Amino acid sequence: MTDAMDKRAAGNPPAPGMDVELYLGMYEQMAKIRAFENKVNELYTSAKMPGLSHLYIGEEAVAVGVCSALTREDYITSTHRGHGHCLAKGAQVDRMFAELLGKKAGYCAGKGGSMHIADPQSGNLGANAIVGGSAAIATGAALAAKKLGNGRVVVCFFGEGALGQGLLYEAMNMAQLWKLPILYVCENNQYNEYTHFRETAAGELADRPKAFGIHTETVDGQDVRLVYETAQRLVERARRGEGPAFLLCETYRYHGHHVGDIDRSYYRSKEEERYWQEQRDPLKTLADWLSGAFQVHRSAFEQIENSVRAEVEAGAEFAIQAPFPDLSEVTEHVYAESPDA
Amino acid sequence: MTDAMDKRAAGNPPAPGMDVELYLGMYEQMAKIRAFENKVNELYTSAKMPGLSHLYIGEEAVAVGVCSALTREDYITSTHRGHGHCLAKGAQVDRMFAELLGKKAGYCAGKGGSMHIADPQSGNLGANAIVGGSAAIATGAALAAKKLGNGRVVVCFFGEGALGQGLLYEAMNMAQLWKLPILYVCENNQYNEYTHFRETAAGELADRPKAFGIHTETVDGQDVRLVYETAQRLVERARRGEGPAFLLCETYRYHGHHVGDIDRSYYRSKEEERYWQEQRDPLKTLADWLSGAFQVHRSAFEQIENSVRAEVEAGAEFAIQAPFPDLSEVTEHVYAESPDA
Amino acid sequence: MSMQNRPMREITFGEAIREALAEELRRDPRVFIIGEDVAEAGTPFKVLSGLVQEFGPERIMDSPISEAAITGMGVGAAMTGMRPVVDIMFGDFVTLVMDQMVNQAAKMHYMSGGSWKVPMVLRTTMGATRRSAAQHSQSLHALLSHIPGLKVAIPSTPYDAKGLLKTAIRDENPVVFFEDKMMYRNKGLVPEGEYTIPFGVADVKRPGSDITIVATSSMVAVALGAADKLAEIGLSAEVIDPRTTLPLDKEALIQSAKKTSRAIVVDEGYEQYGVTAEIASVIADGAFYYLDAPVKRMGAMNVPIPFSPVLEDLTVPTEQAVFDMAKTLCGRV
Amino acid sequence: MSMQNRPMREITFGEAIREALAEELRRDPRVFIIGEDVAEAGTPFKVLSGLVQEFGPERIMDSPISEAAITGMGVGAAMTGMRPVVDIMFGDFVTLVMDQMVNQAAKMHYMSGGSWKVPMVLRTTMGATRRSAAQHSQSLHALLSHIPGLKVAIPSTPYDAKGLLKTAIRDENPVVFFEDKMMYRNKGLVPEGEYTIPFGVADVKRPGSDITIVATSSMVAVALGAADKLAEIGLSAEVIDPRTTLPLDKEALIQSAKKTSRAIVVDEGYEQYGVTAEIASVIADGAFYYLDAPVKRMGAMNVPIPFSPVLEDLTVPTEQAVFDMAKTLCGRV
Ligand SMILES: Cc1ncc(C[n+]2csc(CCOP(=O)(O)OP(=O)(O)O)c2C)c(N)n1
Ligand SMILES: Cc1ncc(C[n+]2csc(CCOP(=O)(O)OP(=O)(O)O)c2C)c(N)n1
Ligand SMILES: [Mg+2]
Ligand SMILES: [Mg+2]
Repeated sequence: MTDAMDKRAAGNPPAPGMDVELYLGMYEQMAKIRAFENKVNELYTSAKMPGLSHLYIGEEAVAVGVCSALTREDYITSTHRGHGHCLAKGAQVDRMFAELLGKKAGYCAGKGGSMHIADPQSGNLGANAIVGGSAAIATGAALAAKKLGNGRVVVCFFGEGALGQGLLYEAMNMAQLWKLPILYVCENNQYNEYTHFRETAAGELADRPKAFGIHTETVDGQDVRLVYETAQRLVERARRGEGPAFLLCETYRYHGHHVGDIDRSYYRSKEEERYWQEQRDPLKTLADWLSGAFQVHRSAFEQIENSVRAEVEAGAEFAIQAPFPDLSEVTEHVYAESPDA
Repeated sequence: MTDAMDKRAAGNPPAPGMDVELYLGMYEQMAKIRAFENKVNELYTSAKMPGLSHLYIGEEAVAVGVCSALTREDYITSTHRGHGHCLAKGAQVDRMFAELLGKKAGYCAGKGGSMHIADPQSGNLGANAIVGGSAAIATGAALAAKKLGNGRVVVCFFGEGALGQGLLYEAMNMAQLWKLPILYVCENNQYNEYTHFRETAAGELADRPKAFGIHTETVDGQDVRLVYETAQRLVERARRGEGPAFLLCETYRYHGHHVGDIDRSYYRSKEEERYWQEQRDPLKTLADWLSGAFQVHRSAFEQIENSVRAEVEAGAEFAIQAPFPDLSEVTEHVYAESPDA
Repeated sequence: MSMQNRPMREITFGEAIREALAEELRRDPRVFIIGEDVAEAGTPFKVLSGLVQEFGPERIMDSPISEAAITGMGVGAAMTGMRPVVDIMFGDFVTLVMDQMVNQAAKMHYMSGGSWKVPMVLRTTMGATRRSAAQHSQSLHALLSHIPGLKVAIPSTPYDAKGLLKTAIRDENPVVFFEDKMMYRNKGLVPEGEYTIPFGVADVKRPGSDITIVATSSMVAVALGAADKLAEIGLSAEVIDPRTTLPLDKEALIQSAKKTSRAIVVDEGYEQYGVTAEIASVIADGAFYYLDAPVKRMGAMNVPIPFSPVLEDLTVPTEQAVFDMAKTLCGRV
Repeated sequence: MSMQNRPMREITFGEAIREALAEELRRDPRVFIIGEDVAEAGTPFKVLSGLVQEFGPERIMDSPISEAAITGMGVGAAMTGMRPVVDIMFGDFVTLVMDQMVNQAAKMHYMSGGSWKVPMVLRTTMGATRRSAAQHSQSLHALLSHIPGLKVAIPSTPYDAKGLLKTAIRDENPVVFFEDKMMYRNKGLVPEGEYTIPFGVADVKRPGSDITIVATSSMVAVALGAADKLAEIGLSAEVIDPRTTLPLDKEALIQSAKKTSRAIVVDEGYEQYGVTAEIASVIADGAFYYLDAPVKRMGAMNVPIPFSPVLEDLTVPTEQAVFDMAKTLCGRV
């Protein structure tokens, strides 16, 4: 944390003007993710959503800060806690909801659900329900980008729990060996499900990528400006062919591991939750800064919030009304069509 | 290397007397391994041995130095290049040969062969033909030792190629997390099969275990005294409950990746081979030291060499004469007998 | 094993699992559990709730998210004096432990010529219709059943679950134990106190004479439901559950088919190259001269399991589908 | 695909593989190979020798010993515009890549509702009797054939190997390609120039009328040898090779069995829950009313593969054993 805070203090304040717009845009995106996730929770508790979802609330600054440093052509891979990544990379709220409700209009035609949102249009290679499961996929996309020389960068999002998966180390080794344009973004939200990461990870997390010689930085994941500035530097570095980097973001999920995880007292305290929610909220932090540095009025934030809420409500309504896939679709898309041999 | 050499220079010379015996014993073991492997090569080239073998010649100081720091009750896991580990941990030459020839008298009743020698009597949990495949098995044995409080230490031998396997990182994390009594011994013989390790490993090898906070040391693996002294320190540390350690040994295999790998010019030079064989030979290095420090006469080494050669010849002869397993044994030992339910 | 006089209680499948584990943990100090969120959380399915309170964190060990390594550590610990029970949360994750199970655990005893043994249990789950999508819904027991050196149990009732799990823990070999996560709350009669169930012994869940329905795990209830319906139209179905796919009680399955002269095999794994293939071909061979109709297979549809409830429900054999198939096989239109 | 007029050459199975790869590497700049020791070393089997000289190390990439990651990187590269051919040295190591193949590659297209495709090939080996023991001798194609979303090819001749591999590389889906390492030096006629072989089309390797022998990979030669012997005693065996286990040409196998009314299925994977089970049950069902004898299965023995040559040779079906089985099925004593 201190590390990250030092960096924040040292960071040059962005030039005004352009940055107000930029950061108001990030505020909007974070607000949209939060509104989206609140609606997901509501759909779940009112039994309108099948299955479970892992809410991203509290971690918005990571997805938004990182994805703001990417072009639409750049790629991401996401996780079981992936709604924020997908939205920040450019997914639409309505088709997201449709997917969560298993509707034909969803990003995966209803076949993927919450944990598998994927979208070629916005460069989303897909969320993954296997912890760490996309580490190599993302690295392979970076290999392809390098081979094709198309200048694209790949971001691989994962929780700190994925540091338990050997695959990640195998992939990072090759990324560094071959200087692939990839940014590994570790969202350390402190918990692997119901277990604190200190109980599952020996040593310091940031030392893991360093073992492969990968350039590594740690930031306060609750400060979208810091996340953005750092990610941008690392993404541009990768784009210039200087190889992979690892961005460790300290963050927190406000809700349970999934929507059904209500009683959390056996693994974390209310005080801890309150601390992060009250002292470290990414929306509040950004709003405070915008208000202070640029005299942005509170009403501007309210307006944004109202607008994203309306978008979310409309999106959810669309999804609720949307039809389920036709039953015949169950056997479609097992295989892609191939040329005749 | 310099690192390792510094250490050697700094090491206190052992008290005379006891150590002459100790080191003459190590010389004998190294000589035995070398004689054994030369015989294996001969058996292969004369078509008396089925399949292939991966010779340990050149790396003798690692197995002997490390295993000399262990009790018979301590455990090891070994690799495809495992003859040296097995012999150093106390396996008999005759039953080793019998196994290599697929005979009933072999350590695995002929069912395992060169890559699967295992022996409960000498604490050998088994060689493994999956690169890195025993990383977790060894760590699990260390977990059991800790749970049972039996004071045993486990040594997990592997080549530097195993650093490509994610399993090793998963296992090292838990070893450190739970302070398990295990020593990871990485034999960096410079090559993964036919590829130099610098082409397959990013960063510095020794940083890999350090990423988990594991105590790590690098030694000249051609100097059995250094290997032994370091291993002993690390083994005793583990035995005291101070947790795992990682010992990186710089070494070299004189022969091919396996007995059939004769033309090596496309991946390494004759000069390099000659350098290691002539300047860094572990037997010669030890003999020189013993001659210098204790005036051990050359004839003593010759005597040892003659005696191990005789043992090897007799063991090979025993194996050649030994019967194959009965055909009915093919279906035996698929399952261990279990109590009636 | 005379259970008859024992007081019986109704407990859930999940409770039966927990009882088996608790009893074995008490009985044998070598037994321990390792897995993700097994201790305080008691697993996401809450099946292990309370165990850490009784046995402490040394015996109910929370691990990192490292399926391959905890499995391999199970192998090593089993070889050196412990009886590990490794918990793999979702059966879909057995893909991560295949090397440790297939190339290590399964072969250790044989490769060492009988020198080393691997008495460990890998507990995991199976079963679809939980709206968990393609990576959290599979029933991958066929993958493990293919491998000599492993044993595979796949219980269908609380009674069987408890007895088979105790047997698994006492077995000297690596056993993979598949629990259908949709059955954890199903209730069934379980006697008080100690009992075990031998591996490789099929159980007739309902005797019958017109057709044999071989069913595993959750499909046993489906088969029993179908049998009820068949009874209504005057057809007597025998429902038989192999309980372990490896070893497989071929004789019992063949005998049943010989008696009824017709057979259907129902299993929740993918149909292609799955458990239904083995069992159907064993019966088709062994009862060849007695069969009046081809042996029919009903497995999960050969598609990745879709999220959308309307699609997911199509992928698993249903009572109605089994009923229809049985009726057709018995020549009713 | 009229091959008749093409000049034919005798080349080895290994050369056929190399030709297919070289041609596809030339034809399509998106194709690249990644694996351990594939470049200068040309793999331990020397099958890729010379490719790096023509195509350079960017397209023939030596990797660390990281089977899981190179497979997953294949998935990611395939999704984003490349056509990776991932080399897994020994088929036994597919255990290490199961998650990437089963949970990722196989499901990507379906889970994404058809948005993403994974046109990659995983080449690997199979086959025993090389004295390589339990972890380097298995034929694990059944594990992959179980998984919807994958395709699995298992060629038996140089001709098929070349044509199927070219089809695999051009396929838009993940294909697992199993090469019997004992066949690399076997020779066969291969036409000059371009051809492909469609997936899911079985090939009659020898027509016959008394009994059908379905055989895969190395077992085709075994079956043909048995057929020669059977001819000597006046029995005409039809040998048919499915060539791909997934998709499986069920119709051709059933038709052959209907014609001959007897069938044996021979495959080098473990017999239990293996490829023989699927094929036998497909035939027993589809040809039920035509069969004069039960469909018999001959797979590898259900034991970890032993090192000792005298034992190892027992584990694989032989010409003599197939001959004996066929003779018995045909009622000859
Ligand atoms: C390989 C694998 N093991 C276990 C799980 C079950 N699981 C789902 S999320 C999770 C915890 C993940 O923690 P982390 O990576 O920190 O992500 P977070 O949920 O905190 O965002 C676990 C264990 C899984 N999905 N995949
Ligand atoms: C998982 C796995 N991948 C590949 C192989 C094939 N292989 C056998 S030895 C070897 C190289 C091992 O190199 P290293 O670990 O450095 O050991 P060394 O042979 O140098 O002693 C490889 C790739 C294997 N046995 N297991
Ligand atoms: Mg987390
Ligand atoms: Mg090496």
